[in-house]
Amino acid sequence: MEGDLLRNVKEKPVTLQFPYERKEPVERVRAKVSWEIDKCIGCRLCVRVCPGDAIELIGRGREAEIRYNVGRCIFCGECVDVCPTGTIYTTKEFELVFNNRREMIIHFRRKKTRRD
Amino acid sequence: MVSEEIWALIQIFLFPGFLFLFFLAFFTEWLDRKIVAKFQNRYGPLYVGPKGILQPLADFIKLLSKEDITPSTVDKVPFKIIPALLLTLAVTPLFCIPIVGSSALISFEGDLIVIMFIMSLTALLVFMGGWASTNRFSTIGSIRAGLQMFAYEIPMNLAMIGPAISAGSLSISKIVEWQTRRFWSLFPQPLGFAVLTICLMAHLQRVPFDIPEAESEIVSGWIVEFSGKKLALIRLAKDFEFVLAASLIVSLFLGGPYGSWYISPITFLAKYLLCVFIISNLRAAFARYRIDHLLAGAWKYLTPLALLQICLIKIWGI
Amino acid sequence: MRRSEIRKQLRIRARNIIVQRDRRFFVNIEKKDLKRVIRRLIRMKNYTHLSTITALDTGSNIEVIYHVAFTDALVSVRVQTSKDDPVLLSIVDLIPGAALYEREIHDLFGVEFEGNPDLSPLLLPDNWPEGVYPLRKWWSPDRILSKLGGK
Amino acid sequence: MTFKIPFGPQHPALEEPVNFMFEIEEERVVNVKLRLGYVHRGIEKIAESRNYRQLVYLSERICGICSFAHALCYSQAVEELLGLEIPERAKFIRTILAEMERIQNHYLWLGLTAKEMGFETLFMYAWRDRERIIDMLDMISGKRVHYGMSTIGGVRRDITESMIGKIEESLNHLEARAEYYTKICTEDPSILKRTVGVGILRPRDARALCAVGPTARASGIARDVRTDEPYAAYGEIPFRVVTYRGCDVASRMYVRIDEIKESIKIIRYALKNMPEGSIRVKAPTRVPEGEAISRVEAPRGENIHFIKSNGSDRPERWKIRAPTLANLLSLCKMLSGVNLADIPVVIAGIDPCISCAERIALVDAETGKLNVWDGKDLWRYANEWYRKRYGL
Repeated sequence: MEGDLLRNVKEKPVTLQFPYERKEPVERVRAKVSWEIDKCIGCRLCVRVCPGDAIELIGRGREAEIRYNVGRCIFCGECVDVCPTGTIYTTKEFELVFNNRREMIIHFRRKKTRRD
Repeated sequence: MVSEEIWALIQIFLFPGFLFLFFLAFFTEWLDRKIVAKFQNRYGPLYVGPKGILQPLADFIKLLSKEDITPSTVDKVPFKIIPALLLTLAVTPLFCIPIVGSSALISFEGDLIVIMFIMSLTALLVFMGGWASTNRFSTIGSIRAGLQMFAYEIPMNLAMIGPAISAGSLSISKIVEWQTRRFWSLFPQPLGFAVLTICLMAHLQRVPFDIPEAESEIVSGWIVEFSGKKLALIRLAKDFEFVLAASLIVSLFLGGPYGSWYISPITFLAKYLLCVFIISNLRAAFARYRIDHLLAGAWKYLTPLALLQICLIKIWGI
Repeated sequence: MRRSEIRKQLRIRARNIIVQRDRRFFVNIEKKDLKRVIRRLIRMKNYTHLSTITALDTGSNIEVIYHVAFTDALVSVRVQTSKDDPVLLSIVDLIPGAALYEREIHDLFGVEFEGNPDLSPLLLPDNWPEGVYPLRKWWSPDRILSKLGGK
Repeated sequence: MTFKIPFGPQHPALEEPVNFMFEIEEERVVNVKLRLGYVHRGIEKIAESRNYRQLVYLSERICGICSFAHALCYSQAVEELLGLEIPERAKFIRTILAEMERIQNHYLWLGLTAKEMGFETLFMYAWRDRERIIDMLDMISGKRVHYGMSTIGGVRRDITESMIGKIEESLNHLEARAEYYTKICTEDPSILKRTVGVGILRPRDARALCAVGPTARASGIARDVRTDEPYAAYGEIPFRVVTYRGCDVASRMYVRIDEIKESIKIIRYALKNMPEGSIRVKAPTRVPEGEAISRVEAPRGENIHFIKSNGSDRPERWKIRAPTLANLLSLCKMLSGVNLADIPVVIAGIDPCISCAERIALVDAETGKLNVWDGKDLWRYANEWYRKRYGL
């Protein structure tokens, strides 16, 4: 044990000084989910398949609005696989800290078209 | 005449006295944590002060500000005074250690015996502290502290007597002077050095022998009920004991502040850091022993070795 | 391990042995010869251990299935007990390893195991009201909560 | 005089709440009484309001460390109910992931046992090496803990050519470290003193108390679901069941370290002969009526899942028995006669995963009218229980 102790004194520490040095996420990481709301057709498939009931769909068809609760989401990626039009994609942002529960609910609204 | 007293006061309170030792204690704790961290591929304290050097001081101040609970079922009087007593008993022997000149602040014939007595007194106080806080874990912790005292007390005292016999005097300053005239008593007495280091590890309750406060078995042993100021004092006392242990090794076996270059605290500090490195290295290299291992090991190996060392001194007539 | 081997060892009619697939056998027996069958099963050649005991609430009565694992198969012995007197013989003397499983089923289903030395609550808190067996179908969460003085 | 020491729900040596009540006479344990029930989450209660595909993610969360073993066990049970045949490549990927999870679990266990023994350095080294295998799992599945790889009908992510090189390289490093730990654990005096002859479980008791996994294999019983009932691709991969005869914590340590080396060989063999092809098959949501039992060799022992389906898309009954529940009796047997200082080491010996053993089978499935007993009710129920009990 002694030899290994001394050998380790030379090596650089393995731990990261977290707030200053960060480990960049892996290429396949599945973190926060987000929508390109324009492509969404309001088919409600993602709402039904989500194990954590994190997705809510308000309104119907084209001008549907998605209310996504990051707190309940378990980042499994089922909604990404099931979405027929590929509107849902996972980002690499996994440091999700919120001050209160209201901030956890993210709204995806379609930009107001010229009519209204 | 007046400057005489002022100079003595400065010596007691400032330089080789309390303030210097206070910061030396914190520096040692920081150094110990850094060395062990380096062995284990991690950083150790980093953020408080440059390279985390003020971390022990920050811990001390934090503990002082924390709430100081005295549980209702606790035996009030000893529970309150033991931390303070432990601190005084940890600091007083340090004044007999020569740091600057060849003679320490207080040096009289027989101060080695006083130090031995005070060190066994601290072990007794640890036992009483654990027993007074009538928590189940601390009772077991205090019993273990008492058992551990039986184990390391005799070999430690025998190992400390070794250099005194060869130097022919019971005062540490004279032992140091003798070593400067002849040679470090480490060379004729390597056994004594090894036994003393191991026993001091047991006295300091460091990892191979931190059985009285083994946190994975009995939460944190006899310190379970202490909190706030009392805990701060106990941890400070532990740091001072670390300083005492390392400086004892330096003055008894490595020739105190004398070195080939010149008399000054620098040589003392250099040897002192060597001892701190050795003790931290031991801490990182072993798992915790059980109380029966320590008792069996001490009586089967340490005491005979210490006795053998004493006989060797007599035979070789050093 | 084949079906005929089990039939010969346990001496019960072939009708009660169902072969689900090559390594799965289901054996239906009555309550009274549970001990006899388990004792025979343990003495068979490549018996390894009792995997677990499952309990099912099938409306009128409670089905208790003993999964006995062998090196080349898993035999599940199925016993029915009615709900009003759910008493079974404990097999702790044959297989000491069954103690925890019986305690758990006693907690959650209320099945009494005669002969089990220690049926104290394993999973439920100490002051769990008598007669509330959360795993029975009738005990929906609302009823459990109301029984506990919740809603 | 005998002490009654609660090794209670909150204790630095226990990562998860379980309560042992020890009777101690002069540092020797005389009697042990076990009490569970502190971390039960009503897995089946939540289960009855989710369909089969969503339950895969619930089965993963039964235990944080052997999560893939539970997911694999559940998926195989449902595939058996559906009579679904999954592609060869998916079987091989499942085997590789199961073995990677075993390596990660055993390194974690080695670190924890070292911490219980007070050997901080070995704890730091073991967990530093564990990072290498977690990086591999992270690379393949995108997640460090609950990989979300196994679903009904196959695997969700593929292992591409570029990954195989990196996996090979970290496997070689891990094998070298495993050799190092074998040398350390057989030579270091302080480890030997704390583990040899501690927590004895004789083969006769292990067989009577139905011990499973490394706990049984350390007492000389070659009991391994991968050979008794080869699932996934274990039929085609030759491997050796590691057994030691020492019956004490030291031999449990050697069993686990040798299993790491064995797992590395399995992964290398599987990576070499992994067939090409699809990795997933479309699975219907409705499961026909029937019963299925599936057994998997989790890192801690034999996992067994029993699913009864009633034709709807929700299980009628889902019974899970994790390896820790099977080993707890043997743990109580080992603990009697041990002295106080060794209790954490012996408890760590069977690698307890209390949250596995706690998956209370609460209520069966009914038509979906029952509301889920979510956090709010549990929280209120817990408060009432404490208020009643301690009369606050």
